[in-house]
Amino acid sequence: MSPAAKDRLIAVVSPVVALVMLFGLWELVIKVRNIKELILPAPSDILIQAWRTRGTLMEYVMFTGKEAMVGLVAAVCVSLFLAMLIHGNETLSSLGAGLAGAGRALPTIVLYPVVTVFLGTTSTAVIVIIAITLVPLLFGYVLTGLTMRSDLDDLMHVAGADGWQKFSLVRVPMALPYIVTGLRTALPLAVISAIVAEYFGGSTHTLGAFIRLQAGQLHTLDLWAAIVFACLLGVLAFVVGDLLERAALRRRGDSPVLL
Amino acid sequence: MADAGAALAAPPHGGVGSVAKPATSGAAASRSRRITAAWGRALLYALLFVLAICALWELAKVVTQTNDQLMPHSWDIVKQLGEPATRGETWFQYLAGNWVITLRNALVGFAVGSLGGLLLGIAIARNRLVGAALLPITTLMQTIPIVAIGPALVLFLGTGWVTKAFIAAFLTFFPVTVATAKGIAQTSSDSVDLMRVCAAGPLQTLVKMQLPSALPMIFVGLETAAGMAVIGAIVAELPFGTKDGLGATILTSWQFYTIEPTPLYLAAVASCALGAFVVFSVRAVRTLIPAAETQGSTR
Amino acid sequence: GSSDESVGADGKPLTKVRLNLSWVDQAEYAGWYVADKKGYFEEEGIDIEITPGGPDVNTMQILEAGTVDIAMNSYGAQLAAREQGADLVTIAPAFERAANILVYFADKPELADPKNWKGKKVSLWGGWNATFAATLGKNGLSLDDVEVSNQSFDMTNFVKEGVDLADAMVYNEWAQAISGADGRELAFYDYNKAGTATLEQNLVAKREYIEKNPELIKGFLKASMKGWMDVREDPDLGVKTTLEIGTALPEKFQDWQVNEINKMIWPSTAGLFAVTDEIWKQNESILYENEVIKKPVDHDAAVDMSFRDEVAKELEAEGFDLTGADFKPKEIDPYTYFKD
Amino acid sequence: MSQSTVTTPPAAVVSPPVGLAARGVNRAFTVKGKELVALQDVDLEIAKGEFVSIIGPSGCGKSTLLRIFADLLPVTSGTPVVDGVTPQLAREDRRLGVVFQSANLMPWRSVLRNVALPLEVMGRSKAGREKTAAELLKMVGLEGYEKHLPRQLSGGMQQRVAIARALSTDPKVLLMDEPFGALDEITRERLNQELMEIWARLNPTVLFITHSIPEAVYLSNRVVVMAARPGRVVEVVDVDLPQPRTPEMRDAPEFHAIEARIRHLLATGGH
Amino acid sequence: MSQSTVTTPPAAVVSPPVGLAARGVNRAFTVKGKELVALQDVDLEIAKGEFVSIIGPSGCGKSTLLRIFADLLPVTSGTPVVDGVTPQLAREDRRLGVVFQSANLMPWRSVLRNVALPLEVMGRSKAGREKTAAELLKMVGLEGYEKHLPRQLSGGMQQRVAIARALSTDPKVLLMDEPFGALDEITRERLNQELMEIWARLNPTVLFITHSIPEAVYLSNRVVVMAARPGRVVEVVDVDLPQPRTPEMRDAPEFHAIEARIRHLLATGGH
Ligand SMILES: Nc1ncnc2c1ncn2[C@@H]1O[C@H](COP(=O)(O)OP(=O)(O)OP(=O)(O)O)[C@@H](O)[C@H]1O
Ligand SMILES: Nc1ncnc2c1ncn2[C@@H]1O[C@H](COP(=O)(O)OP(=O)(O)OP(=O)(O)O)[C@@H](O)[C@H]1O
Ligand SMILES: Cc1ncc(C[n+]2csc(CCO)c2C)c(N)n1
Ligand SMILES: [Mg+2]
Ligand SMILES: [Mg+2]
Repeated sequence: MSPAAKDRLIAVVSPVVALVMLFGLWELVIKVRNIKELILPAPSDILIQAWRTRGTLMEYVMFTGKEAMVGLVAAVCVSLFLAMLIHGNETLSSLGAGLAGAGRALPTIVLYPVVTVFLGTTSTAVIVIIAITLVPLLFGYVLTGLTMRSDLDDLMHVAGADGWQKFSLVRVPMALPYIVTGLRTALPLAVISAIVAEYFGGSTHTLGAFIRLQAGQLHTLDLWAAIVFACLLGVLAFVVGDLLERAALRRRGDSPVLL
Repeated sequence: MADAGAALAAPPHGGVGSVAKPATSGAAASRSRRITAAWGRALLYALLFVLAICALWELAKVVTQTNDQLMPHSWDIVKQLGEPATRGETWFQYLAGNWVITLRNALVGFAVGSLGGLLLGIAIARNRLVGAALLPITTLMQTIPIVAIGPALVLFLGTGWVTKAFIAAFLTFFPVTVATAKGIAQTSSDSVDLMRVCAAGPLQTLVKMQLPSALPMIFVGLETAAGMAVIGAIVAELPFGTKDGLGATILTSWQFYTIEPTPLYLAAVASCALGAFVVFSVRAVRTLIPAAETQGSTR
Repeated sequence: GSSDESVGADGKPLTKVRLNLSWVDQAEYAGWYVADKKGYFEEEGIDIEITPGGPDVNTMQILEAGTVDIAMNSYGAQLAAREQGADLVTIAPAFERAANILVYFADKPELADPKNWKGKKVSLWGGWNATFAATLGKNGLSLDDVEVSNQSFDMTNFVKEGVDLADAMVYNEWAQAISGADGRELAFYDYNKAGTATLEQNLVAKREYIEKNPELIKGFLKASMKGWMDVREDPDLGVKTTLEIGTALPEKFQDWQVNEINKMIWPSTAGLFAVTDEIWKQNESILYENEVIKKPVDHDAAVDMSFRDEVAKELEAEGFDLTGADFKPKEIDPYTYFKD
Repeated sequence: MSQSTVTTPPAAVVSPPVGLAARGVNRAFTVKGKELVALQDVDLEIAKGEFVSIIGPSGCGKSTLLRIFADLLPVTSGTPVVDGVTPQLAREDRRLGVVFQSANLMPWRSVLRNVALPLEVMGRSKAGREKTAAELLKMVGLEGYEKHLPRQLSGGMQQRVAIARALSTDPKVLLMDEPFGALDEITRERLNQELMEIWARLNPTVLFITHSIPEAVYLSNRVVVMAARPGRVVEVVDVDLPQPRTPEMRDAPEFHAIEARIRHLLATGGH
Repeated sequence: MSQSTVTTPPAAVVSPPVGLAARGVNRAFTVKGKELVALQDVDLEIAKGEFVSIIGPSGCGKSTLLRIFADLLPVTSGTPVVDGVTPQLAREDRRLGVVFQSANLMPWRSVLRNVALPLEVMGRSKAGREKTAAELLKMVGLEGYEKHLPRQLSGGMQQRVAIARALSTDPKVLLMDEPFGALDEITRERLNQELMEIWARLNPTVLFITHSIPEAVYLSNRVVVMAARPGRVVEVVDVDLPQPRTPEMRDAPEFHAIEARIRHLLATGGH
């Protein structure tokens, strides 16, 4: 076997083996220690239940996914707008970068009660929370990207380009890897934020609310089945983000920005 | 997710006018100056941030014509700090006490999670098989909505501070793991070759070269993790039954919001201050470690 | 396990007993705080540890996991847990009366009749409530006919008319809603009057624990009952002790709440920590007939009042008044009391 | 402005044909409160069509001077002249082309579209600019690579693209900052040769910064030797070798003599 | 192993004193399924104490050869010899020093502690290794900079530190991969001079990779000219200039003759 093929095999087989081992261990502990379903169900039962209720759960996944997407899009728009507004000014940019850094340190989920005060425990509140969580992150990436300097700026200057040409022909394409990396980072975060926010209130036709409902009713199997779907949604977000980044960067042979 | 982007203060390609620093003789003096500057900047940002939020708040209040019950004036929220809480202490003292408790939970979780992340990160970076097996799983773990398995955690760890610290650790773990693995993997191959030519063993290469080289990256991860640890500690206090901590303060003041709205805002602000404090502390620690401050090795 | 031992003030060894409340710390639990403060638990050889509950603390699950020894919850929740295979036993109902109501704005009088709830928005804690489900069932509706949402921790959403009906306790959220309603008049649907109310604050323990520690159970009940009788005699002590717990509770609110809680208990028809057989039967049929639980209740397996009855006898012998027949609550109007 | 153009001929017409000139140019930077003199009293006259190289130690202000000519940096005092006018006018009139050490191509654009960039900025039609770009690519020997992405090209080829791009607006003045600094010796000499041919054909004024003495000597009519701290011109060395240059000249004693002279100036800073 | 040492003298003793040798060395890489011959049948003998440079176009396998000698890369076939033994033995016995194009200093360590790194790895005591490091820093002309951090030094100074570090274990063989490639001409010539002096003093076997023809000629006893695709040795040029070399020699006709010869070999690939 060629080394490359061997690498690919390892990349696929080893996580599968590790996962199977993990679930096997879990199953074993449940069986050996005779742990009641009320406390922690066995993975096999969870998977069966997840499959059985996939119809309803998929409905919730769609709804939660939609909330996450709307929140993300809102955050992207706000971030782009703000960054575009200030990227030309050095003082404002460094101030903005500092604030974005500080903003990322804030546990935005604690603003949930405050947001519900204004918007009620609605889907909108969930979306706003997601957006508040993501804006500092995305804004930071976009701003960093837009304020990147290179010889290309000088080149454009010498070529007599105007402000808009410099922005659209150099700034935006230069910022693209940062924007894409920001998106990649924000995607799974949007999903997690959505579920957490839903959990504390909001429409019941969502994963977070369903999880809470099942917990309240002691339906542990349904609870864990919903968690499985929540993880699937998270993984989906992760994979989509990863593919997006790869696709965007492959086009130009760049490597991802690590921030 | 090395979303770890909190390192925005230092764009990777050195932003505007990256000119090599001229040689300074007093390294110690410049370092202490740098640290003071860093803290000064942090405080300035915090102040600006708070002022900006207050201004926006008042503006929104005027524009939407919202009453004082829903949207108390920012100065009334500040005034609440001096009002007595239930045991005779002021709200400031009451918040401070709970702030410290949540800080402790967050720090314990942060410490445990960081250590775990560091070890796993090393394992992943140094062993291809381990990396291939564990990286996807840690990624998967990260997608678990921790609030959802919270109730199950309570069953094993109780409703005490251990659960809170555990959740903080769980959220800390992932960014540190990824940052460590990436940091080590990114050590310049020349540096690793150098160690090999010196006939250094794997452990020496790790300790003397790879880990210090990875430190800037690790600190990016630690900064993200610090924020996550605080989020974890607070969120863990929200639904799992606890008397103390900012999460409990949020819950009680939330419950009585329609009667007295200001405490909820105070609790939220205190939580944000805690997040900022922990993250900036990590940044401060970074400025104390030469290897963490310098990116990569010299050209 | 209950083997944790410590030593009391007088050198007597104490055994740790962990009690999980059904909600966050507030005057609702004044009796236990007072009993702890006055040393009644210590007298019984108990080192009590009281942990609060909350909207997402599932006390029955925690109890089954062995994280606590005694937990509070509604009868419906206990029976649901029993159906899941957990052998949990009620050792006493703490409050004789039920306090759960559904609030709505008085200018929507049609909401007084459950038949008109079809298509309305209702918010419930945890998105589910056995009593509510039973009430729907009784009126020929099901959960699918109403739009249920999770009720968060405050009443703002209701006040802003995000929903038509909202879960409330008469001793808590009812006043919150009034405060937030900005002078608009409120009304509530009373499960008691509708005949679908069920017991809300039962003290529950694992059978295994009860069988191993009968003395602890008795000691716990005795101290608790003494605490509640103190609160009846001296409501201000209840308020003061609750505030000392240290949560950020508005004093006036706790003052009102203690009075309302006393009304849940006193005067006591069957004596403190007990209800009549009729109430038990009524509860069990409401829950079963409205399909909140699937099988008829085996009362003797779910409830064991023997400890309480023994303790009651002892207390009466010591001259304690377990009925509070002449209890007179204060008259406090929540519409005006919190305004200043 | 427009009035003076009508009544008297512009300055550029009365003075001798100036390709590039620095007259008493000074430039200082303030770094952390301290004044750093990057250029001190630089006087330089380069005739139209001349090829002049600058050589000097790192930090002597070579790039600073070039950036002043490119209107990327203002002077502290003195007068820079580009193609008879101010750098700003020259730039706005698109009489300038620049090439930097890194090819600085847009990695997301094809080679052709990279070369066409300045024309795109000028607003030239798509068809027109692509035709010009294709011709330029042919000139730098990259016919057939139009659709390639920059990363599919070697370093030397990328630098050729950068040169083609700089030439696209048919500039009167070409400013090159160590364009071949990152290439290996052989590629470098080959590109030197090509640059010579392009210069002979289009005859722009060229200011060429390099660290390589043979390269400077081989390419230039004159070599400006600079020294650092403060950045200044030490001497301008004439290269009296026949045009066009041929590779054999590199082995000629005259060549070595000029090399030696420059090496000496560099080592001593003119003292 | 130890037994054979006792009964028969090791191979290195019977053969002539070999500093570095490649005997029929081949090295191929598989890149995207395709075989890429980086080194083909390389035969090379370098005596102990000799200074040999390698020059050749980018990608001709210079670094690959050096990495094989440094035991950083195995051969596909053939025998590399380092100081009379296998690369692995030589490395484990700490007879090797390497310098790369980037100084590769640890930015968080002082200059002194950077130089002392290999000794620290060896387990030498702190006092002992810092004494050696200080002496080496003096030798490379960096006395007084012991406590500085790398970033406070210029590029040339950083490269001096890297050389001091490579010398710290008193290696028999010094492998240098374009150590001065990133420096400007003047700094480079100064460092060439210093390297000459160090070599004269310590007399290690040196394999020096460069892209600069004058540098290769100036420094070496012999210059190995390589060609690419497949990577191979074209010719080994003897540099018959007296030792020690002096800066004036750069202007001597003999020097230029050798330069011209190498330039020719590079341009034609030996044909
Ligand atoms: N924007 C700037 N701000 C501050 N100092 C600067 C700036 N640009 C250049 N300098 C300083 O001016 C001096 C000259 O710099 P310049 O880049 O012109 O040198 P150079 O001759 O091009 O060097 P090299 O050969 O390394 O490219 C240096 O000391 C440099 O640090
Ligand atoms: N690890 C590797 N994997 C695949 N190919 C490699 C590897 N290392 C080197 N090569 C290839 O081997 C050939 C020789 O590379 P090498 O680095 O030795 O060249 P070089 O002569 O040092 O070039 P340069 O002057 O640019 O440093 C090149 O084609 C290179 O792409
Ligand atoms: C103020 C207050 N709110 C909620 C509960 C929790 N709780 C316990 S029993 C019950 C009735 C529904 O089954 C509810 C909601 C509480 N104890 N006190
Ligand atoms: Mg320069
Ligand atoms: Mg190489």
